[in-house]
Amino acid sequence: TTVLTIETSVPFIGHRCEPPSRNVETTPKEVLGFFRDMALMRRMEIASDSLYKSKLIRGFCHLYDGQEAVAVGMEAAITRRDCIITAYRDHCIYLGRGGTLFECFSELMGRQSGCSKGKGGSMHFYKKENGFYGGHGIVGAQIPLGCGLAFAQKYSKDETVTFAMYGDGAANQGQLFEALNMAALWDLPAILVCENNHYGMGTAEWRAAKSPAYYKRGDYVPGLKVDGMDVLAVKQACRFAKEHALKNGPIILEMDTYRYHGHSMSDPGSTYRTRDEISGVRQERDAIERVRKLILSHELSTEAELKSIEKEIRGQVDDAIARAKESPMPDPSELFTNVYVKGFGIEVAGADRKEVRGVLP
Amino acid sequence: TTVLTIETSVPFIGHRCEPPSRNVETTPKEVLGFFRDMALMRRMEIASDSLYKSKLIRGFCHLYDGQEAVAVGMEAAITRRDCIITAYRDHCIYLGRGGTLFECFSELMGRQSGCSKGKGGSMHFYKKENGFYGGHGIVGAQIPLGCGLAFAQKYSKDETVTFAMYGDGAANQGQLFEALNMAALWDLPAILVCENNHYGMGTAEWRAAKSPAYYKRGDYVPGLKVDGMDVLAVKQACRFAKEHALKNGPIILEMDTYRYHGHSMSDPGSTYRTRDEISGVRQERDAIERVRKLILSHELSTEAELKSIEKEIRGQVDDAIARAKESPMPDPSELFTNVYVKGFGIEVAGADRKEVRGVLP
Amino acid sequence: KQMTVREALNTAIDEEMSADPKVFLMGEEVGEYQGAYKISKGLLDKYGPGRVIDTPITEAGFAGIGVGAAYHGLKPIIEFMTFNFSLQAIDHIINSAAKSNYMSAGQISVPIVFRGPNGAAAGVGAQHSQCFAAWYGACPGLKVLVPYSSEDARGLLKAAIRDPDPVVFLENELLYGQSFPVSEEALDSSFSLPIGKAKIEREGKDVTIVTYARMVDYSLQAAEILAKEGISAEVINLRSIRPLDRSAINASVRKTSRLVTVEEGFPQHGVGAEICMSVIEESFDSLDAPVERIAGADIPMPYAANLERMALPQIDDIIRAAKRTCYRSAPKAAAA
Amino acid sequence: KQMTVREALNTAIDEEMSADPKVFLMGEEVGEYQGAYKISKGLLDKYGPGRVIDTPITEAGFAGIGVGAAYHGLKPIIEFMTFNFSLQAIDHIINSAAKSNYMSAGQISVPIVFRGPNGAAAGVGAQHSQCFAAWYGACPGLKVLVPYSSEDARGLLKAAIRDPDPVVFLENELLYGQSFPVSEEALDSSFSLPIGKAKIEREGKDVTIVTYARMVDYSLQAAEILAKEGISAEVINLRSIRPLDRSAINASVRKTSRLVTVEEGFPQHGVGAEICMSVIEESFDSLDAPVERIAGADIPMPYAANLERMALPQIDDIIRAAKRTCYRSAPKAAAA
Ligand SMILES: Cc1ncc(C[n+]2csc(CCOP(=O)(O)OP(=O)(O)O)c2C)c(N)n1
Ligand SMILES: Cc1ncc(C[n+]2csc(CCOP(=O)(O)OP(=O)(O)O)c2C)c(N)n1
Ligand SMILES: [Mg+2]
Ligand SMILES: [Mg+2]
Repeated sequence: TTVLTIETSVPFIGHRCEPPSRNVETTPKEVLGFFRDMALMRRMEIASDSLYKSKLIRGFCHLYDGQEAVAVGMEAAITRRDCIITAYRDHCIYLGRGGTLFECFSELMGRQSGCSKGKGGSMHFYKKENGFYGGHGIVGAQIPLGCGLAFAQKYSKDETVTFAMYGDGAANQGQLFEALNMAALWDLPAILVCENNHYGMGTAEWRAAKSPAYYKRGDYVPGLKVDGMDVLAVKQACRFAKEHALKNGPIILEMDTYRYHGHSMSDPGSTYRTRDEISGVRQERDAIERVRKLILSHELSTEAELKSIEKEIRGQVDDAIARAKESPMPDPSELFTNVYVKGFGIEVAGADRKEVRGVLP
Repeated sequence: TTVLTIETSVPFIGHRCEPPSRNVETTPKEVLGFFRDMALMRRMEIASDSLYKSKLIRGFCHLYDGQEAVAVGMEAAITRRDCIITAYRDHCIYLGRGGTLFECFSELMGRQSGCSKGKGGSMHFYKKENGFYGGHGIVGAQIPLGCGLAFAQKYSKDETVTFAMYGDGAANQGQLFEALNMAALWDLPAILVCENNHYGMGTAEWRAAKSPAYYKRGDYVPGLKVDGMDVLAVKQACRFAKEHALKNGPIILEMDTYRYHGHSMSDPGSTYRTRDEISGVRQERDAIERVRKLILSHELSTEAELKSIEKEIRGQVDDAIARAKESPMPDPSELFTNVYVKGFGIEVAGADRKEVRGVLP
Repeated sequence: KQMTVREALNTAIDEEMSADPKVFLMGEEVGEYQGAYKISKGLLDKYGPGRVIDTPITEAGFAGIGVGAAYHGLKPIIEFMTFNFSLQAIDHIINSAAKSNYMSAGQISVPIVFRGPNGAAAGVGAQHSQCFAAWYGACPGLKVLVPYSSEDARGLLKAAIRDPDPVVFLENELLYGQSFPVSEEALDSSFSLPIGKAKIEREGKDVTIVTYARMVDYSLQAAEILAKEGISAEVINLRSIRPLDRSAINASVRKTSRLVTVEEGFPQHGVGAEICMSVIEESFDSLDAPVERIAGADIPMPYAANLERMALPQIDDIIRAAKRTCYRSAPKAAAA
Repeated sequence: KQMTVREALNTAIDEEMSADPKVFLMGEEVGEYQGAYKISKGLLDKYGPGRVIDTPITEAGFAGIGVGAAYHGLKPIIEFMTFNFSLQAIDHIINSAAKSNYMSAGQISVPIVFRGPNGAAAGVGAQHSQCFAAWYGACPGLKVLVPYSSEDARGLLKAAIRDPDPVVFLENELLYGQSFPVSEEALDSSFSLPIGKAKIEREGKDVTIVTYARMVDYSLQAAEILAKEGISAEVINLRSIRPLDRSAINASVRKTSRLVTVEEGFPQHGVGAEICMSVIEESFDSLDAPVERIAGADIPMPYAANLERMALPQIDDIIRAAKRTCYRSAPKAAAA
């Protein structure tokens, strides 16, 4: 097959490491796949927005639209034996790891057919068989957890790595520095991926961090700053990081990215940033549009074909939603399953222990 | 009075700051005071060792001998409106802040006349009226607490600073990085004093830290490496740091020092380091011997006079111990005092609430 | 006059900040964002960034800074976006705040308030739904308050801010938007409620229901229905978990001879268990029926709406338990 | 054969590490220093630094790393130098370990053991003396074990390491050096004890004393003295706080009709309160006297020896409470 060499939007910036080349090798098939994957994620998140507004999704719901290139570029560089762990903004990571739209929407709507059988909700998606370890609601907690996955990989001599993803807000958490120190002491194959979308909830990065150069925040640990809106740059960086991590231990990747939606569904997302800023990013840096332009300028496909892919995607999403809506809520007996792997047949109580009791499996 | 200018043992090393001059101004009176203060601390700790061995002190007991120059040099640069907070190795900091031998030994032996009325114990000395805020048992916790004192000083426009002291082991704690980020964002007058005695319990610094250059660990925050066995260097560094902090916010001082005793009384202190290493430091870097030499070489006093000071100190220590031993244990009624400032007259229970009950004041 | 719990909290903070320059508010999104749940709306504008302080997402750090500031004599109000995140900072609440006055024999008092929403909201899953009333309530040195109504919220928060000791102030997200009538007295800026005193929300003679926070609402609704069936339930709103108003609880049980406890938190070692113990200790002979406990199910909170409902006490559960104490049973179809 | 609790713990870890290469030990000073309390003596030599891992003093970090490793299928034993320091890491124990299997509907199991000394030692003051049995015992998803004797220690720790769920294993520093007889069976490397089952340490018929950890020792001593005075006390060693062996407790109380609970931790929302509640729920009619609770005093732990003694349950307290349940009172001179 044809090999294309594409230059990244901007150069990588290295901290204590020699950055990889700006010229990224790819193929037409890969580029078209990127388009499809990112468009699917975008559509899924937009649809989730509607489902939330029609009250079919409850509680917290954090959408990923704008950041798709990170999830997709990362997958392109690694295998499913490598691990990924992230925070609550996890729908698209799940999809990238091979999750289905149906399981995703089912989970969002709290159905038995959801990827966590409706017990997890928006923030708690997992796909362990493909190396996706969630879906965590406590800001920063996934970073040591990710280093623990990397610890296990090294312990088991797997020659695989873990990508632990976190936001710019999370980047100030003390447990990051604790885990990083140990990862560095023990040469764990851990890649810390800071998705810098420039806001932690309503707080701009510079208001939360004295030094918002997150790729440097490992101090004695190498780092790389990456245009997170350029899927090829992400792929290149992740491949580089994986190699580095297997040889030398941890590295930080700062992905410069942007979320189009508010922080979660309760945040209009427009009080702490201007509409101009948002539309500026959409116009100049959007990850999908970048790939669309690349496809068209290299004549890998036509405008019409891309439109039809997008249409097909809309159909897939609509179909998955329809099926998910039809799916039943979890059976009440699920209330008491999975509290333990091994429940010793012990009785467990509901709100009124004299009425609702289960026996732990 | 005569002003002496003495050169520090080694140059300061700065991180993101221009280090102060090696030439430290002092006076004969100050130098003699240093000798007396450090010798008193040393003697007190040696006596505590004996009291522990004769079971008059219980539980944990962490001695400071070897590190006296840090406590004494720091006091020489600051006032009692500046605040100090430290960990559990706190006896000598307390003494430096104007605490008495009698209250110290009383506390160690759990007597009513102790500085915490016998309720705190070795790790929990305080002297709030002189700006000493303890005495904390949880490694690292005193660092945000110290930044909080600095916060209050700035909030109240006090033009004073806080010295938050911690060990090389504590230097890896996440809460340090959290607090430092906020201190830097808000320009708090906080001076983080890392007493690097090269071991956290039995763990050598390089086994606990990928980067044991603690003065640099603030990354974006300035730091200074100081010979913590040279009381004049400590004084110079603390003066410099105070000025810096009032103008620019936080700074880290790494004090290169050494503890002669084991970590606490249960640690012989000789399994993870060689006896040669210990005696080498004693011979070449001891803080008291350095000052003794300085005094003799500058003829500020005579060998005999210094001996008689030491003898006098021994007397003071023995006397304080004797008086402390005579002091009563806390009155049983103290069991329930100080749980709250304002107890609303509520009843509180002892182990058997039907028998021992107190009314909270 | 009606007032939401949100307004009640907002005005309480506002008035105390205006009364005492040592009071400040610190936490995530409390300033420019006006509070994740808008409790601090308007305060940044009024008091400026020196007293309404947005922090990075570093609970251990800013809770520790708050406690240190309190050591020095300031009166911090530390907001946790929810109390689930207080787990990051719990060492400072327990070891740095609660124990300092005792360890220092009174030298280091810690006039601080830790506040924020506690317990289950709706559909937020296992990591965002835990109730910490029993945990904090176990710790000497802390005071732990659990407001239900707007008057509770105003009166107890004002008391907490003025109190010289560390107070854990547990709010409930689902009550923020709820409106309650407030008296003239409660609107006065001098208003405050006594710490450690429960409130009899409804008098009754057949059974005592002891509860707190949002479950007061459910218990009152249950009492209403019970009344129609001829059972007169007394509903006690604890207001304070620590100190626990044992005398109010026991006085009521000595009157009614029957007790139901209602809480949202996990049952084991919960508030209900302590209330039961306190009644056994002091009024054993008065009890005519076993104490009945209604509590959160003994599982992590599920997301799905039907399971979530089963995991939390419902009005029916309270009614059923109350009837059991009166020896009128109404079994429910076994659900699991 | 006699064995100290220290040896029991050491051999249990040793045998499980040798049986399963996925088991590793991580914590502060567990390796070169041989453990702060020498529990891991010899293990570094035997298993090397890849499986006996010294960490920096960063509990949140290494507990999180341990949980992550367990997600991936390893079986970490995480040592806290004492459980007081688990407060730094408690979010990982609760939110990352206890809830994951449920939130993931069984995908992410967490076979991890958190262990270390818990509760009061001697003379270590308020920040180093807290008992966390009730806190951890409140949390679904965790199993919480509290060994007393060497057999307990061996059998329960081996069970904990083999268990597929997160276990909080609470040891007691003052018991480490204590020797107990151990059976042949308990010395076998296949030995383990069932999780969730209490042990009747001493049979009796007049009063049930339910307790755990070091207080089992005190309770047995109290029972001995009570026996001389004609009161036959049954002593139940809980062994497991979660699951709590409600049936063993209730069966005993139904026999004796009287109950004393003994724990070192703070009373409010404590283990004693839960035991009381569980008996009220299931055996109310069998109770002939109010349940008596002996617990740590409701104050931070004081350092001074005389105050410390008053702050902890003593044998006399247990005897007095047992006698009260038998309506033989022996009041103590009021001390405060
Ligand atoms: C420990 C903790 N504190 C606070 C929160 C509430 N919270 C959830 S997300 C969030 C902002 C995180 O921002 P960032 O890390 O930049 O990630 P992003 O949402 O931008 O992806 C906050 C404050 C939490 N979940 N956990
Ligand atoms: C959070 C926490 N973890 C562990 C301990 C146990 N501990 C007490 S002191 C200490 C070593 C600290 O070393 P360092 O910070 O270098 O201070 P030094 O003792 O050398 O003065 C440890 C591990 C503790 N007190 N707190
Ligand atoms: Mg962000
Ligand atoms: Mg040290």
